[in-house]
Amino acid sequence: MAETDLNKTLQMSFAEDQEEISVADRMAAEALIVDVDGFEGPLDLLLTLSRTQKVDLRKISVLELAKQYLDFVERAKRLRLELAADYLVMAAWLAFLKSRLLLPPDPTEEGPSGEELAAHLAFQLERLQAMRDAAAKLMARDRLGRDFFARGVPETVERVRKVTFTATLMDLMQGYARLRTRDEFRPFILDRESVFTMEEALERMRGLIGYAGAWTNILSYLPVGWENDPKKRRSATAATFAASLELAKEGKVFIRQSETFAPIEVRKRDGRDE
Amino acid sequence: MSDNINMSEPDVEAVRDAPQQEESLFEAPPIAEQERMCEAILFASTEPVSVKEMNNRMPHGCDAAEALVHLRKRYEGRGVSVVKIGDAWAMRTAPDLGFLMQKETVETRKLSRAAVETLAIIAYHQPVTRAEIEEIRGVSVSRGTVDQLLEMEWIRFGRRKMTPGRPVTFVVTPQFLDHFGLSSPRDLPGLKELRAAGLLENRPPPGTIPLGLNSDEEEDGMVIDDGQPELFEE
Amino acid sequence: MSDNINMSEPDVEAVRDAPQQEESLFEAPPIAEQERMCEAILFASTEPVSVKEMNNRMPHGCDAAEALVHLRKRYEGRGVSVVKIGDAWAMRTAPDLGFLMQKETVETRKLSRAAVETLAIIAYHQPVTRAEIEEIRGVSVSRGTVDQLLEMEWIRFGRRKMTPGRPVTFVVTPQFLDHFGLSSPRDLPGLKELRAAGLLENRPPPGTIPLGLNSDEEEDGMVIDDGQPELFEE
Repeated sequence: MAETDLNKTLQMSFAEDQEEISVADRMAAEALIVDVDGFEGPLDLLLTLSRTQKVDLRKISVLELAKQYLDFVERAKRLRLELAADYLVMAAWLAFLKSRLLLPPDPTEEGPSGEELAAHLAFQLERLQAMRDAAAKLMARDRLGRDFFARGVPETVERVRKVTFTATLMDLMQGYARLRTRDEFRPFILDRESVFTMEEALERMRGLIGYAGAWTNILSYLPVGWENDPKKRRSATAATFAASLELAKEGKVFIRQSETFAPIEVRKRDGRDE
Repeated sequence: MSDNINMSEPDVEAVRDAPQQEESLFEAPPIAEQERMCEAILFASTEPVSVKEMNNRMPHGCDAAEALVHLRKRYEGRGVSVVKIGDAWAMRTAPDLGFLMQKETVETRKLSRAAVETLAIIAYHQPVTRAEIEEIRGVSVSRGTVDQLLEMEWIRFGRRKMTPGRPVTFVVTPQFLDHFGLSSPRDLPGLKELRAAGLLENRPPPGTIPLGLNSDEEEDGMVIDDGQPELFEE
Repeated sequence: MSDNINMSEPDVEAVRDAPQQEESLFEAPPIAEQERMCEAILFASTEPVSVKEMNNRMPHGCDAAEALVHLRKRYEGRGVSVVKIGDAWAMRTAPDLGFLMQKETVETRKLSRAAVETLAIIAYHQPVTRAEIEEIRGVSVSRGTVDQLLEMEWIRFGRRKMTPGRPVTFVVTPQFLDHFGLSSPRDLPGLKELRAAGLLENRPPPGTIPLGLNSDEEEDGMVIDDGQPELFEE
């Protein structure tokens, strides 16, 4: 709202000042009559002002442009308008630029020359204009849903899940061993506490690891009968893990885990690792 | 892309607004063009379109019915066909290509314990009959388990046993050996090695009563508690 | 209609129909058949489909990329065309027939001038940071503008720039290309001329110029808090 007022006032003040000048100039000034969008900042204003020069943006007179801008801001200020900081910053900078362009270069002065600064401003204006033209071209293209269309009745693609099963040699051996021992052993619960020591785990792993040429979940090394009871399983898992670390330390195995809570896998170190 | 004949709206309007003009001035587009129009309409429509509606949408003088005959012919044998649904027309993918509307995702799962054990028995004892497998496992072998292994091509039927009933036997396949990195079934570690490896370490002292512990692995609960000596000793 | 070669069970069919046997068993279907398949897949989808996905869905040994070349040619000048969008392909009605489709037209939200310009800058300068967009437009980019473009899925975050603060960049999406009928960002209108004129260069200002509002790029690139409201809200 405040912005719109500002615009309107700017236009009015500008239009008033143009009263006494020629029709051609008035026409040019009308380029400044802003549409509802208003100016989008100092650069936008500069670009609009530059159009009154009716030349290629590359050949624009930055000096003239700076003068126009400063006049504009001056008029706005005369109306005791609270001009946005951006516009004032730009005004100050353009005033500085103007002085640099007008005065002979001071060799003791540091920084870029007035010409360099002016060239860059011209470049910025040209670039902004180019982007606006490009945007217009883009929006004028044939567009999906307006000029060309996609299939009206898409067919759903059914997701078919195919499950393949796999097993490792270790699974096979353990499965067989389980069968061959089953009839003969008693549940551990009867003659053992629910504690599986690391020494036991280590001894067991040492015997088994020779067969772990492929990555194998350490849980598959749990002793028979320790997999189901949560207490025993915990103890056996911890011991087996500790034993795996020990074996890794000895350089006999590699351990890996793809992410937090993912299965921990081991495989023996063998010829391919040497 | 847009170098086709431009049929932008003003023309249409003109035709619509001036129905009594000289015919030559607003001649209907050539039939090939009408065919293109029908094609685009059918493609983009969310539901089948009647000839009447097509004619309404197309420039004055068009004959959608005729254009459709050409269009339908053009799509004969293609991956898409022009079909009539009641009074209306639509385009559909060719029925024989329905299988393309599926996206397959492959998921790898661990073989069930029952399947692993069955497989192990076949590997260690081949050729082995179903009855023998059941005897070793102590539970009946479900048909699903055997079928699964057959389907995976890890086992196949061997020759029949020369015993009463001439039962079929199962043996492992080259694919099985390949998967497990074995050059022959004899490469499977023997019981002695299994024991040395600690897999059979938990032998209780002889004479204790076996408790069977197999409650967790029966797939169909048919316990054959045979208590018989094992058939296949090393 | 369904007198086409049935491809739903290639193996079975091949065995049944072809005494040439083994070899043909897993051979890829003829290219004409592959073309039909690509046609059906593209036809059935509103979204562009990547060559990779087509190959995944088609029988083993198919070469969708090759089949698509044939298919595209076949649809040249038709009411529907086969278009390439980035790495993917789609079927779209010919743009000159848009007038037939008033019924299907979807009202797109009107974009503000700021949004249109921001979109163009991202398209032509991508990957581009927020600071660079602001430098070009001379005003700060409002969060709403970027959010709107992100929500429309016309832009997305690109990788961070290897400059101090590692600001995020914006790039356009395949949806953007699809919407504007572009095969790749290289096809943007006037891109070559703009590049030749040096207008797509990131030319650093000599000394300090207050045009870019020198708003420091925030770590996540989304928040600019330079304490300055936009001067002229659209």
